[in-house]
Amino acid sequence: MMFEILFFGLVVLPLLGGCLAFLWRPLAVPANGLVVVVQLVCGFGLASKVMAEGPLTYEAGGWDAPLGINMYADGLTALMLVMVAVVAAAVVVYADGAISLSDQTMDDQQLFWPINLLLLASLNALFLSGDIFNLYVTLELLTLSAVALIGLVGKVDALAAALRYLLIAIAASLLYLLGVAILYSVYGNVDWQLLGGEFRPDAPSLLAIALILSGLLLKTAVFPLHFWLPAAHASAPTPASALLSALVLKASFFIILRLWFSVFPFQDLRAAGLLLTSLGVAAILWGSVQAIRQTHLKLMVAYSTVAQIGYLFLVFSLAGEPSVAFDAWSATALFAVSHAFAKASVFLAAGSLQYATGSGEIESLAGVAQQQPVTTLAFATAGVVLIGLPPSGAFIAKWLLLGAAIKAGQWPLAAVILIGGVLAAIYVFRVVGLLMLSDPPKPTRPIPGRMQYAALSLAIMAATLGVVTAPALRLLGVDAPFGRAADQSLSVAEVVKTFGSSESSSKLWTSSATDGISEGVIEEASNDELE
Amino acid sequence: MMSWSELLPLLVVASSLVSGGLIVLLDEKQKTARTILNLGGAVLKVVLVGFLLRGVARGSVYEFHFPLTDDLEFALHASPLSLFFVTLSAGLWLLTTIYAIGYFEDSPNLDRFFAFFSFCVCATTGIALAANMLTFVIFYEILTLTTYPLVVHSGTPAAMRGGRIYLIYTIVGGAVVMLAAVWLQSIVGTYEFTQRGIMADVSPDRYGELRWIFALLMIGFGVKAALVPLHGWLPNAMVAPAPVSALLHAVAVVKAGAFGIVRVVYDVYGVEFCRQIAVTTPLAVAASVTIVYGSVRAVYQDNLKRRLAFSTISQVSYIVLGTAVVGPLATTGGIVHLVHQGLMKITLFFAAGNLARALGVHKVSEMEGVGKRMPWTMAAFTVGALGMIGMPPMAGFISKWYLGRGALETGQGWVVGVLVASTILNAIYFLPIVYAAWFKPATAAWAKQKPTDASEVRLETRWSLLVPPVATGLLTVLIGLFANVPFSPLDWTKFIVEQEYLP
Amino acid sequence: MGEATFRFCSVVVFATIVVLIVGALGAAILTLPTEASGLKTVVDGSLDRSGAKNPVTAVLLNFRGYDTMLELVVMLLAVIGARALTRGETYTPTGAEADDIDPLLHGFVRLITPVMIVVAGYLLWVGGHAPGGAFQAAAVLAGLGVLLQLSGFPWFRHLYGFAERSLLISGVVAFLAVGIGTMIGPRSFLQYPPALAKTLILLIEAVATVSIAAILLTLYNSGVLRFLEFTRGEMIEQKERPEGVRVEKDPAEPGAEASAP
Amino acid sequence: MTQPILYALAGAVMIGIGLFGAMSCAHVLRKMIGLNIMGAGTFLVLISLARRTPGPVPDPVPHAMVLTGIVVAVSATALALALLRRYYRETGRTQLEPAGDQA
Amino acid sequence: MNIALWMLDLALCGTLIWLACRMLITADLFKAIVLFMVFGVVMALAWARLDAPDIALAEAAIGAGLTGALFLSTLASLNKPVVQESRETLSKETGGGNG
Repeated sequence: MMFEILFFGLVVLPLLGGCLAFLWRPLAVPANGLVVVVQLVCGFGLASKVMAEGPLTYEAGGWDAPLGINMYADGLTALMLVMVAVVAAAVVVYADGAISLSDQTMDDQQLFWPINLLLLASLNALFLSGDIFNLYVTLELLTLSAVALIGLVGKVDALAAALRYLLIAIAASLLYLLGVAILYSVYGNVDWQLLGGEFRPDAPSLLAIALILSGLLLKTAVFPLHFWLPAAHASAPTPASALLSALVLKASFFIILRLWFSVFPFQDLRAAGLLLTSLGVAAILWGSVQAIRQTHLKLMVAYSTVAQIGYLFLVFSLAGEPSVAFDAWSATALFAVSHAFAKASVFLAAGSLQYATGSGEIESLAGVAQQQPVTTLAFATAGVVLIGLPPSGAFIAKWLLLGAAIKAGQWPLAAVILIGGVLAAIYVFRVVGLLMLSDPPKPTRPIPGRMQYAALSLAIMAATLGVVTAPALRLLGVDAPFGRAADQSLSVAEVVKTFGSSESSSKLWTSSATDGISEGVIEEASNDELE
Repeated sequence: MMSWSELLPLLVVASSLVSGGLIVLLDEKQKTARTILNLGGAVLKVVLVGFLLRGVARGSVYEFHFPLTDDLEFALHASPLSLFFVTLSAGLWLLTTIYAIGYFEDSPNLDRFFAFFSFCVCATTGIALAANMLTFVIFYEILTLTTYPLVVHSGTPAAMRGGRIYLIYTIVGGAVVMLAAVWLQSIVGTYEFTQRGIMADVSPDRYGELRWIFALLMIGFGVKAALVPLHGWLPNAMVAPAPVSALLHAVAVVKAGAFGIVRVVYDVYGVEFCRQIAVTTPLAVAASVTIVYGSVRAVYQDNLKRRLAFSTISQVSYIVLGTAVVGPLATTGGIVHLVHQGLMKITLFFAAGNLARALGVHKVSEMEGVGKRMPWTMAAFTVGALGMIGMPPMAGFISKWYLGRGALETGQGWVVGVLVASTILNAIYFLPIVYAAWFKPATAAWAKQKPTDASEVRLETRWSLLVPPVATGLLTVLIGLFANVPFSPLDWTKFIVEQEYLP
Repeated sequence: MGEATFRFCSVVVFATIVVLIVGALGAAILTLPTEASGLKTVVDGSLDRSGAKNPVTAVLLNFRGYDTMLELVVMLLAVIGARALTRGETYTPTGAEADDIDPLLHGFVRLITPVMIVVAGYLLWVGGHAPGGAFQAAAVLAGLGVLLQLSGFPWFRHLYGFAERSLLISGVVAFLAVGIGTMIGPRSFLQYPPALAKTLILLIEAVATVSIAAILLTLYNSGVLRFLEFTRGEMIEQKERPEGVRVEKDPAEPGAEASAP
Repeated sequence: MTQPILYALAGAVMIGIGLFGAMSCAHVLRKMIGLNIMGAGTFLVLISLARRTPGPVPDPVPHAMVLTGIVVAVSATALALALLRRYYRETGRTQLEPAGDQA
Repeated sequence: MNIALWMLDLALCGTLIWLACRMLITADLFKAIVLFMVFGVVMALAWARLDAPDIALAEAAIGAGLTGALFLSTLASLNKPVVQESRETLSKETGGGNG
């Protein structure tokens, strides 16, 4: 079956490549290149397959859950895997340039390559995993590789940040594991789909939810648990910063999203959802203000991550309103992808600018635009996406979130969404304005082309993501936890024509439909598409 | 495959996008290539718009739809109103491009400038052709972003400050518009701009919300349209070079705001419905205040461009006023002023730019006797100024005439008072300039030194700087004189207004 | 707010958090049913097809073998990370050490080495049907390695570079190889054919044992650093060469790389 | 109150102690000790709850999980200690400062 | 189940908790680490009491043995004096901290 090949390309090959890259240095760069390409193919392959055939499952070890470990891929998983593949491709190209700038003879920077591959493997494994204990292992794998990447620099602040991050992450993983232990001792299995089937909101289960959430929130660095993030992401080597902000945070958030809506009885947890959302709101405001106050470029970008993560948490109170649940949920996933592209690009551009000017301070960027037009353009474009301006995916996502907030009557959220955008505009254009100053055109170090264009291409992809939202949302609709307004049997264009005016009523219809029904709909829908 | 009727509107928008993209790829030194791309893009756009005009006049429909989500779609549609605006921006862009090429010559960062210049026009045409609010907002925001690099082009701290102020105003304005648009959609569902609005089947108990949304939309668009008290950015944006000012004031930004207001009143709410929920009078008052305030402030400006800026603030509100004074005649006056004000104001800015560039004249007080040194420029300036005052047979007269009649027709005599007042003020801040320029002896510094550039001896300045103002000045007179020939702005406006009012 | 006050407040906060967690945990535990068999029955049901009589081994290497493989990757990552961090702290055996080994210790080591190897082998083999297995065996081997190092056997110290790295990755590679083999099978990843299950498990465990032992030993070694061998010169040289993949200049050291070439 | 429950409660207490140590101790080495205690407590809870089987033989799956967990814990500890050593070598410190961002 | 085993279980749990506390309280890190290794051994007993011999073995070998050894060697290296150059970097660390 085809899933085998995808699993091979997404998990087995990166692991193998990582081992070989560690074993024999000449293999390092080729292995990375190969894996990145294969990842792209497999990522999009999986997406198309899921879109065509609905959710896929795969028994690693050939034993079905609960005994064995199930792999599971639905629309959300596929989208996340595509996100990983694209960002990773750009980062690898950039890293090749970045490493070429520094002394080749030292092996510790060459160690970036194997660690990078293992990180990618753990990301893919995490997104594919259908087993909450396996998720624990992949989370640990992810943490250790992230820490190793930060530590690579050997700079003092990087070491301190990495150490702090590792300590936090270990504690977080243990909290998560404790939650898993309780769930296992209650339900006797660790497959999240089985758990979702039989979940009861009794005392132990609720405690397990609390523990799992607190662990994952620590790793996702949502306010006020973000204190470890800025130093870690800012002091890491630039490619690592990009990977951490763009992908690693999304991994733990993905688990929250998955468990919350597919396992936990979120309709009974309105209060908790409200709490999560208010944390998100606080993160947006606090992170943005901090970002505006920073004087160091990469720290500013890191705080912007703190802020942007906040948007991902608005869904937890919005989804309480069935009529807007799917919009909010899919907008959140879309926002995650858009942020991944944009933030990776911003970090890469920031790293290039730091190298070019030889200083990480924002003031030192005055007038760099003349010497570094491409990098400046990349930074500005990606920054615009962070603000959430069109035609980026973030814009559509914000539009959907805003609509959901208004329809759900949650006006404070609507306000925060807009204010966050304005604050982002302030900290982004503070830098862009400096870059475009005409005086004095000071000399900068040349940046290798592949570094410049890796950042730029990511930025452009982020900026034009809005164009492909229709297929992305259709992909997300595959086995989504919520029914979808217009099901896939109609082409979206037709949907706009037919359901367009009366979409609210059609929403109500599907919100009453159970997953089973909507899944059935999807099945036949996909058949229609095949024909 | 896409049919021609789908493709054409897309091409009109994309043409300048493509030329801009290509310019980005150019090297700073490839001057000729850049010039060719600029003019080529501009001319191509004019030609495409020509096709569009002919087609629409023959009654064929041009639409482009691209779904973004289940109930959001990116849609372009060539309605008479949008064509009105498209034609204006396409035509004036061509002239402004010629002017800008001559204006900048060999100054640095021209790739960046002309690229964003093109993107800016792309956004403007997008705004004009947008068929629904989402599309409109998309291009509205893009316009904000693409004009920023133009405003800060010189890169001086002053320019940066102006740019920052501009950005904060417009970003906040954009956010307000977005909020209103989404809110509106949550009430009426997915919709397209349609004549006489889409509010037919909205239950009366939501009228309250609709009023709020209307207010938000007016605030959001009012920022770009520089309605008092949201005008703060416009005088500060004067630091931008003359072609940019021309673009901001006549073609793109301010017009986009005004056009947005027109769109909302006529094609979203419907003018009748607006009167029904009683939102027109407040708008009319706001517009009147802006007209008078802008004129008063203009009187006290010695810096020529700042004076023009405040005059813009007041003049653009004529459009809003015409919209708010419900009635076919007033509407005609308002919409036609979209074009008239554009022509007259761009003439004035071209002239001001020439003065600054050739003689270093920036202040009104330095303009004494300048008419003898630069007769052509000053002739154009004079025409523009007189037009602004509303002196027949200039274009401005037509606008004010229809506005006044419209006001009387609907029994809102106070509007006429506003018009008269502003006309007097216009005369106060324009006529002295004209008089001094022609009839006073030259005293300022420029009078001492002799012209150096060969072209400035033959002509008063190089032709590329001379042709645009003369052309626009000429047009100002012509459309005033021949207001009633077919396809004149007035004629076209009447065509639009008929569809809006007659059952 | 003074340092002391801050410290006190934080301690109070931590204490409350902890008490809450422990209390809730205790309460939850007490509400759990006192009898639950989890997946025991399921495991017993398919134990005979797993190729291992010891249920733990069956779960570890067959039912949830994928987890175990990832776990080996975790160890490998720890080693690579430690390797990256202990840069420059090369573990150079000096001839002197090799000489001044305490003869008694020397003899003891000679005596104990074969015994420990045998023990390790036994643990590995017995894992199939009784308590024991790769990890335990590997731990014993690693202990032996530590012992050998302490007793300064020069020949052991020379195990570096390619050979060592291949030892480190061998466990993961063995897992992957078997997995790929079964995929070509064509079966699912790490889905052993029942007939071969026992053999494959033993094979993986054998390789894993050596690999894990090497990993544990390296982890231990990355701890035993000779700081005093770290001369001034090396330190200066350390500071000056560009570090890691970083492309930016350390903001805290002004002027060092600021000037462009 | 059965034997497994007793051990589970002990595990809960150990988790608390370890977490408290990890949060309140300044010296990184002691933080790590705390985290290891916390881990041991977690494993103890898992295993003791797995002992609630009727027969003499406990549920093997948690045992496998805990074996995995132990190895993961060792790996993480090793990496953390390596970081600590390098950090100490660069700064001569054994604590994470400033107190503003406590780990 | 008979009382003696109960006593044993209670004793084991008590010892574990006591050791855990001592580890975090004792001023002397070396002592703390030794206690940690003892703790590992006691844990092994507890595992045995819970019919988890595999884990008992692993804990004794890895948990107590290796982790303890790692702690000890780290402590040893932390007690070694740092070369002068790197002491100067002490000021650096605050520089990179988050604002």
